[in-house]
Amino acid sequence: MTNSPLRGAIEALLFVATDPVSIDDLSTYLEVPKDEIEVELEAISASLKGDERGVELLKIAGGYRLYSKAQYEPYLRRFAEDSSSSKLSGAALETLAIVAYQQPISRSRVATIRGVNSDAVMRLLSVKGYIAPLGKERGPNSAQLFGTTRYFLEVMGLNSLENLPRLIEFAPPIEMAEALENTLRDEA
Amino acid sequence: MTNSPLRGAIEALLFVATDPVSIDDLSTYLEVPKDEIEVELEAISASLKGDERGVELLKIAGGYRLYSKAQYEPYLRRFAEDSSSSKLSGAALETLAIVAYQQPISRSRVATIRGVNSDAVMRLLSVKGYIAPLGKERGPNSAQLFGTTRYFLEVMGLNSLENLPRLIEFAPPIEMAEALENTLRDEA
Amino acid sequence: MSYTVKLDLYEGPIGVLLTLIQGADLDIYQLSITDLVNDFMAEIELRKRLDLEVATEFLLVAATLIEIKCRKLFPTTSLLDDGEELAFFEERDLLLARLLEAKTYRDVSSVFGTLIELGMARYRREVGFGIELAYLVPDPLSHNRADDLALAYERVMRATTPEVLSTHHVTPLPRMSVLEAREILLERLLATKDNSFEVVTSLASSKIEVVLYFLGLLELYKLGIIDAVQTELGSITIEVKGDLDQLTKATEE
Repeated sequence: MTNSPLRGAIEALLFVATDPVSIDDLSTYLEVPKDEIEVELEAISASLKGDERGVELLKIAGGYRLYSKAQYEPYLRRFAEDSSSSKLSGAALETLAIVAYQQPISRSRVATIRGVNSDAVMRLLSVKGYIAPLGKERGPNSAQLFGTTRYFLEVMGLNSLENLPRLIEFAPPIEMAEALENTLRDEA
Repeated sequence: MTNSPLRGAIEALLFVATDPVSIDDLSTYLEVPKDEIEVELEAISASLKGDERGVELLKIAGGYRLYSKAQYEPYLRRFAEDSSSSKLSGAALETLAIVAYQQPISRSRVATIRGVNSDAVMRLLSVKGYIAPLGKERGPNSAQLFGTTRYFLEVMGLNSLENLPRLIEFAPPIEMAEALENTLRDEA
Repeated sequence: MSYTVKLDLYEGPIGVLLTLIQGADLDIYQLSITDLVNDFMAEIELRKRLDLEVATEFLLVAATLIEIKCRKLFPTTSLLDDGEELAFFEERDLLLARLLEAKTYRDVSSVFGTLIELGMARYRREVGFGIELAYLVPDPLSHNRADDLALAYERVMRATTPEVLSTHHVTPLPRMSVLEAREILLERLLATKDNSFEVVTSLASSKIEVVLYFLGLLELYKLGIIDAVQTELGSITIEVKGDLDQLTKATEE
């Protein structure tokens, strides 16, 4: 990334990242030397100091992450308690769906299915009590396996996992549509 | 919220929101009159304009929401949580346009306009979340009626359906209409 | 994208051909619609696949050309009575309106494509309150229905496995031959003494494999390698006849 707004790129990247991002990673993704990244990170951090800014840049777990400032928590609480704003995000819902239908399942398998690192979302779902570790995979490099909790069933109003909507009801028309879509798609 | 940094609070709130937030809601959560909110929103929007910023504030689906700027997409792709970004075919886009402008509209009416059965494409658009059933037509043989979703507005970057491109500007030129008419007319 | 016409009379995009005919720059009497259609069919044969958009355009143009030619060759309106003529004009106006409407939506849809592309390039923060503020949110899941979960699952699975789904309109080739099925079957029959007819389905992982194993079983029966015995209204049992050497020889033939 030469002659282009590096600071903007870093901000954009930190904005969408779900986990702390290390300087090494930033350097790799943006193809810019680490020292340049560091300079920009400091500039961003400084620009966030003012009272008129609502987020701050924190160095956490070996990486950088944007957080909303703690001083605004009372307002965020009110916002959070409002039913319309406290839905699960699309990412969280997707991840929960994968765990629900494919349990027991490891973090890395979820990431493979979603195509993005899903550790932060998995942690969030754990904190909320929707999913929990079930035990380890067999074998030498055993990964922790996750499944949904009894609390998850309660919140969803389900008697058991067998009452999850049957996927077959959604699947066939979609495959058909997809197949047709591909047929219709111009590959020229 | 008196004597406190309103702008920071708004930024913090928009930062954690997973849906566009309306001025009404901001006014309620922050206990500040709407006009003050509006002033701050404009100030935030203006401060994000520079090239060194990676985020922008857009008025979408009746509310405000922060997005990473489109220009940084190449760097963000691997972080992005959106897994449903495959391109729509020409047929799908055409169908989507018809639903957008003619909603509420039934499947058969779409087919009449396009001149081909469009059920599979309609299903695909439903699954992608761009359109949704709105309810049934009145009358005995009531057909399901479809319309566009809030997600559609979000993806299109529109504040409301009124911001759709004006259809009249896309109507074929009068010469073409005349030429077609002449072609169809019996010239004997 | 558009189909290119290659005739003696005219060479170029088919849409332009229509414009030329309409503008009387080309003589419709000189144009052989049969040649036009034959060439198009040959082109499709060559491409091995039908692009629906190209085909639609071709059909529309070809149909319009046929209509123009028919009207030139058989002037008929004078034979219509007033009522029929009126009905004819009405039908024509409806067709005209529909063609123009469809064209309008097709043109505006290109703007949709651009907007969606831009929208997809802008990313939202999907973490929401995130882990550090998760305690603030009472119970986000309670606002979702079980169906939302199923839809989300379906969405993500489809997004990550497009290649698999795209081949659904093609009949998949069986991964093994009847011969292979026969050998697997024989191996299995020799390995276990007591064999029920269900072996045909128990070995198979798809419908097509059930058919293959069944055909394999029939061949083994035909070759005299196995026998099928059914007790009255009971299950069918498969018995292997002869010794192993013979059998291997038989299957190698």
